[in-house]
Amino acid sequence: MTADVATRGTTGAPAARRVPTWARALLWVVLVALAYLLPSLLGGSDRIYTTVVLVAIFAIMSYGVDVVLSYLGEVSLGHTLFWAAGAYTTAILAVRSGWTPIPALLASIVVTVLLALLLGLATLRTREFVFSLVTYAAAIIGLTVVQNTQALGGSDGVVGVPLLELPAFGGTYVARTNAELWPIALVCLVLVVLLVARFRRSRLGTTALMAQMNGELSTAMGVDVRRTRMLVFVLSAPITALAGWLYAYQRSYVSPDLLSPTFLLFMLTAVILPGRRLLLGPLVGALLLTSQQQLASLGGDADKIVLGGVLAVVLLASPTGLVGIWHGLVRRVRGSRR
Amino acid sequence: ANTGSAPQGGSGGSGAASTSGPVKVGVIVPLSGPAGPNGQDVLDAIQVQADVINAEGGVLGRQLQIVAKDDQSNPANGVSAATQLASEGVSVVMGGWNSPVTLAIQPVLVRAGILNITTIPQNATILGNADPDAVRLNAGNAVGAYVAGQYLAKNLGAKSVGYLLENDAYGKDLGALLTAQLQPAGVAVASEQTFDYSATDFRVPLSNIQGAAPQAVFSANAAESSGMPALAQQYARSGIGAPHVAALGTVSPKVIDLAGGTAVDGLYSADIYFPDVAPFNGYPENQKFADAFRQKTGNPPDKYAALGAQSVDVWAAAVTKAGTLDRQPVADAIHGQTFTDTVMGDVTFTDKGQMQTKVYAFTVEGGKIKVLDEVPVPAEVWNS
Amino acid sequence: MTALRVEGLSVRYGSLQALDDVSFAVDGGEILGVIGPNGAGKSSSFAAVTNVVRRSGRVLLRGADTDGVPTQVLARRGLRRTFQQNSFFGGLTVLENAMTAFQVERGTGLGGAIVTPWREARARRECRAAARALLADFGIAERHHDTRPDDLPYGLQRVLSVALAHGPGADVLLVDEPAAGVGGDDMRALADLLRELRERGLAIVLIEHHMDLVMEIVDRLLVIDRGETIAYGPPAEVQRDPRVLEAYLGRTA
Amino acid sequence: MILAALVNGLALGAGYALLAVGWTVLLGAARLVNFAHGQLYMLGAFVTWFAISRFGLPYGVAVPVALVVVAVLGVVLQLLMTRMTLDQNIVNLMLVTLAFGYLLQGGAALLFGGDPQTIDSPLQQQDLALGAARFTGQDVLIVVLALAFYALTFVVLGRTDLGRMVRGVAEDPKLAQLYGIDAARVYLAVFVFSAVCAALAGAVVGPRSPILTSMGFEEVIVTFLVVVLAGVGNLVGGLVVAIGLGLFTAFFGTFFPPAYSTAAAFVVLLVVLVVRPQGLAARR
Amino acid sequence: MSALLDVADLRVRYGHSLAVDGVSVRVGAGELVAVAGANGAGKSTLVDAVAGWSRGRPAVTGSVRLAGQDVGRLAAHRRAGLGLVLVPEGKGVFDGMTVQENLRVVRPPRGTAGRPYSVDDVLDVFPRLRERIAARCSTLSGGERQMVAIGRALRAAPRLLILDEPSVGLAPRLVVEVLTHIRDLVDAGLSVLLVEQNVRAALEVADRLHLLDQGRIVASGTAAQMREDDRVAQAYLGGLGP
Ligand SMILES: Nc1ncnc2c1ncn2[C@@H]1O[C@H](COP(=O)(O)OP(=O)(O)OP(=O)(O)O)[C@@H](O)[C@H]1O
Ligand SMILES: Nc1ncnc2c1ncn2[C@@H]1O[C@H](COP(=O)(O)OP(=O)(O)OP(=O)(O)O)[C@@H](O)[C@H]1O
Ligand SMILES: CC(C)C[C@H](N)C(=O)O
Ligand SMILES: [Mg+2]
Ligand SMILES: [Mg+2]
Repeated sequence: MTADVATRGTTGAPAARRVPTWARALLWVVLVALAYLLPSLLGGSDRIYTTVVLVAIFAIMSYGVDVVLSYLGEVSLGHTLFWAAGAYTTAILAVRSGWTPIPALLASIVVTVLLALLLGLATLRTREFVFSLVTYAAAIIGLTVVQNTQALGGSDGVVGVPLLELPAFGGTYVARTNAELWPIALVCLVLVVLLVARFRRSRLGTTALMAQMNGELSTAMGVDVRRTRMLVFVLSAPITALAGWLYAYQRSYVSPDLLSPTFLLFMLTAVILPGRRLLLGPLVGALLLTSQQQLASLGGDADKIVLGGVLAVVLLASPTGLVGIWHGLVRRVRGSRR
Repeated sequence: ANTGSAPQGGSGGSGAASTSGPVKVGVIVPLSGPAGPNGQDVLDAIQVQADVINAEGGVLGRQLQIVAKDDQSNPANGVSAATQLASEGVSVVMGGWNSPVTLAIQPVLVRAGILNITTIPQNATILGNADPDAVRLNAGNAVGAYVAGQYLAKNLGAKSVGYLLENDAYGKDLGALLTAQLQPAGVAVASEQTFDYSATDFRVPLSNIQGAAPQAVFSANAAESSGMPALAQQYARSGIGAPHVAALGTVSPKVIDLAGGTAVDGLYSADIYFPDVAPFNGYPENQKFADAFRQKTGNPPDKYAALGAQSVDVWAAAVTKAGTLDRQPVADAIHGQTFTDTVMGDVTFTDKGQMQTKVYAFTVEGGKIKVLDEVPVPAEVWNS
Repeated sequence: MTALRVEGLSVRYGSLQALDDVSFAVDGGEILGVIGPNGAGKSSSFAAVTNVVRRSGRVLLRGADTDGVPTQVLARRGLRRTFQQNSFFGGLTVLENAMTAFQVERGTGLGGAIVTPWREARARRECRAAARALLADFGIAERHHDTRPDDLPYGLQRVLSVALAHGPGADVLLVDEPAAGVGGDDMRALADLLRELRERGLAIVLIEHHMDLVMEIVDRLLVIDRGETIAYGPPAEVQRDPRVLEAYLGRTA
Repeated sequence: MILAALVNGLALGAGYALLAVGWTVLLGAARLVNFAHGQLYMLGAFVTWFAISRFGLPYGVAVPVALVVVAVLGVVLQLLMTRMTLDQNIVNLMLVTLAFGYLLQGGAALLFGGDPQTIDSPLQQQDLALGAARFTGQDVLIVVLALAFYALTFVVLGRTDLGRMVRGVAEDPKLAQLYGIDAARVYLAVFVFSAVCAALAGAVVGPRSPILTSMGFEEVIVTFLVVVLAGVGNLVGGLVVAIGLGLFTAFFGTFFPPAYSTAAAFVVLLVVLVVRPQGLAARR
Repeated sequence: MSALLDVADLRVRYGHSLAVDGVSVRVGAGELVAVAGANGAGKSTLVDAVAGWSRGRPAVTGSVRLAGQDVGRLAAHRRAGLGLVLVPEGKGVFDGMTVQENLRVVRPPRGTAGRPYSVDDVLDVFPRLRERIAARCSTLSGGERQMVAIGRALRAAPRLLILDEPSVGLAPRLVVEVLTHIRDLVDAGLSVLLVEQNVRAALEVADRLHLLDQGRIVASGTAAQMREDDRVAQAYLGGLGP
């Protein structure tokens, strides 16, 4: 059995059976290939493609908070800031200065890392709800500033983001439709999942967990708690920013609504709903939520009820989210077999 | 300049309009939020007029089917609404309330090759920028600014004016244009206060205006079911004596009622349509529409309702003339053309796609609109 | 040279002088016992030595002055401690707890984990092996590896705490009342464990109220009362010291 | 004009204070978070409006009705969360209440419609003047109520065992039971109290200007500011900061674009946090 | 005589593991009954169940009667209200409060036999606390906390006082003092159920002692008998190892 500190822990998942590494790798490849073909298997309508692209984008967005929420154990209400920063940097550079996507992405990452450093410093010594409040405060400041700064498009936002064009063997690959955007989004998603997967197994991943569970002891065991918290926070920011970068191109338009509670609650729910500290958790969460909103939407207000309702019900039913419920059921079944 | 847009249509462009069955007409208006009820009026009017046309056999022998989306006055929602309408294969998108929303959806519709008829939003850059084929019915901010400028400088002879502006592409744009009018006339802007579209408490900006003690106050607030009435009322009770001039088309009868009728007596504004005032009450099309509208909603149509109906009218006429639903020909059939006996009588569009109308100043008296006289607006203002 | 030498250690919390000019030294292969009434300042001395609280006086780790060196750095240099209350990572299984002790040092950095996954995998295997060894060493049986520390019998919880502190290997180990709440066989096991560690050349400072345990295993004994040293020497002598009897053991003992 | 801003700031601040008092107790004393606070405020306003416009109740009756309705709602929410609160699962609490907030907002929108509404209170019609400054009876009511509630809370928490019990439960509900304290009950009481405060704030501040079901997040934010700036759980501080914030908002607008006032206030908060974070989480 | 506390056939299981397996204990008025046993024997689980309290979520069956009244279904705070007061193992005080506040939070339940201790009485029992009276308990030493925990229990004027390893972390001298003091209380009419690892000390003061192993009572008897019992002797009274 594997005692992978990151994947296990409070979720109390049973130990995974040993699977040879090459088999795992193969499995992943197959999964990704399937994911790529999924939309066309589902009929390949514009709706489907829009949905899958959004799933990818929102999943990436959620992985940012996931890193902080699951491994530092802090509820960051400020990640919409990084999400917006990524999108705005991209949109402004692309529209005003005609930057191409890759440089725009790099710029977005630089900007968000700086933001994260600042916010990280401000929250270095805060915990729990004070941490949450301050990160939230930051998001609010971001919102008002963006809304009232004409240089950032004010409350009207930045219109007319060009199409996503990437240099590809010789020519350039232009994503005119969501269908054409899908491969790019998928690649980004896979990369992020890989990053998070590696993070979980890295020293940083472990020390983050230690700091979360028992700061005093971790220090006594040689962990620099503040440094760890800082690093993890800073790592999380560009992940969310990457999503912002994609979104700017997908929606061709950025506005202060990126900083609205809607996205905030979305990313938190995407992480919490399946259960914290699961590698594919945020992806599953984003999949569920986006599919509902895109394919089974009941209209703005009703969707709010669904979003809030689902989160509340699941958490009240099981503090560890859907996995918790799942394990509960499994135990039931086993129990009844006896 | 590359004005790209949201990726549209799946492989095989499923966004294309179908060539048989009913003609889908997309409508994007706020159905909730600070102007929700007003958006609803516009939508009702469009539906009413569509029914009238359908009763007369529809366009190109096909019935009109209205597909409406709520933009909640939020550009983001507007964009996703436009994307959805495109993939649902509408032949035209009309409506709109907030300039920011329209500016946001223009590139999307351009990319999707769908004609966009801007019913209400007034920002000056809506015409002749992102969308070369743009068409607008409501008088734009250029006109609004001109009329207000005339009134403030000439009629009131104010030397200093205070601004209360919606902090978006509507209010800011209008404020800038107005300043351009006033400066030459030697009128100073004593104080400029901005507020969010959703704002309902204006006491802070008002006390700042009071501090600046201007001779007149100009306001631009499009939240006609919450912010604007509140603003009018709070202004009246703020003890700032100076006359309050509200931007063209921000004082519909609804606003006056919500503000408490007589409470806002003395408020000045201007508009381009009054259902039962000459000459409008003389137009047969208007009568037909006004009755149908009263039938459906129980209220007389206001300017916005009229513009909604007018949008359908004009577009239908243009389609018939062009003999096709395609964007380009239909747009060409509107730009620079004249339409006779519409809801608003005979109207002519500028080459840029701006509908020209008469503009009347009015004031509130005894809680009712009292139309003063027409304000002649020079052609170059319409064309700008 | 002495593993840990403490000279004129003093700690005050606001108005309270918790520790006043206390000195002691402990060498590899030696156990120094620290006893004294409740609130005498024993735990505070640990906090002070590991730079958790502001203190005055000199603390020399293998001759090197530790002034201003952060706690976690001291830990990596081999000066490690346990806490008076049981202390471990409640969310992790026993084995995972033990692994953390090694991953802190041998774990692969994020960069490494990304570019050289195989290295990371090897490092992880090594950590797991080391963790198993550690637990075996401290007599925590295989069957407990997958349980949560809180569900362990209390005695084992204490042992686990010590094991975590010892981790990949300490030179100087400060243990705060390991036997608190432990009795019978578990107490005996604990005593053997501490002896075993001493045999391995660790320098151990042991705070304890269980006199029979203390008298049994310590080489020298330091008695603190109200922050001040009242006795320091071989256990037998100290135990006879009237002041110690009065302040700590009480006549009946 | 200074006077106008002063009076206006006072009214604003009193509103904030009323909104914050519940949270101060909730967070500071009971260590409970409630991100749905703003929505309870919204409901306070809308239920009042509903009672007036649908059942033609006079304002004076509609307000108590609203308080009762929200109190009942508060009971339900807290009962749902009891286990979570007893386990002191702060993270989940934050998220669940955030979810509740969303739920309430969506529900309210469906129930009351997306349109703006106005609560007509007789006091709102009474224009009063103090020099150049105009205000209404409503403004006076708000100030009076705010002071009254703070006095009440202060006495209850400070002078009675209840205060100590609340703090005990806050720290360790399980242990509190051994002290003979019914933790669940204490939580319920505190939560309902804060809910009622929020509702009252909504009911009395609502008439000043049109209300929308989408309001609430702004309010929570202001509450954060007050509570955290004042030092979590510091009642007197809460009142002072709240009024201060009101004046800050009122005067800030006279020198800078008013739109930035919230942001500015938060910058202050951030600075405070960097300077002395421990002071914030510290309980008296 | 009908016992003040009568626990019959108590079973407590955590998930699948049975921590207490059918234990029956009686404590008469003015009697001090001690429960001893190795670590993990189930002592804490037992007394926690008697007080209707637990940090985990155990499943409890069996009956608990206080002065004839069945309290088995009552919540912990209700039992406390009836004078069934537990000082739990480990953390037993509110760290966030001062010593004084901790002693003030408790309100002596109405209508109980025992004399409610005033804060001063408690300070007489633990003079050390006098100097620390205004200190936050988070800053107290391990032993000082233990004192506050016991003091707070006395404040509650218990009819039956349950102490789970009160001597943990106390200096030897204090252990003796505390236990003797508890004995005095018993002689004054209080009933006490005492969990103690330190059997030698326990036997000094207890009337009767139960030896618990793996959730079962394996030996019971008067203090005198138990001192003779070789199981007890070899397990606890002998010093350490060879
Ligand atoms: N962080 C702190 N702030 C203020 N006072 C403290 C702090 N930590 C400990 N003290 C006080 O300092 C004194 C010494 O505490 P310490 O924990 O060192 O005692 P100890 O010798 O370990 O006692 P015990 O044997 O009961 O654990 C005590 O009176 C305690 O109340
Ligand atoms: N929360 C829990 N979940 C699961 N098992 C538990 C839990 N608490 C205790 N146990 C188990 O129940 C058994 C009895 O534990 P308990 O603490 O009652 O023993 P004890 O006699 O009090 O030991 P000690 O003297 O060390 O306090 C132990 O095997 C322990 O592992
Ligand atoms: C008068 C308003 C309806 C104008 C519209 N709100 C705009 O943004 O242009
Ligand atoms: Mg200690
Ligand atoms: Mg125990």
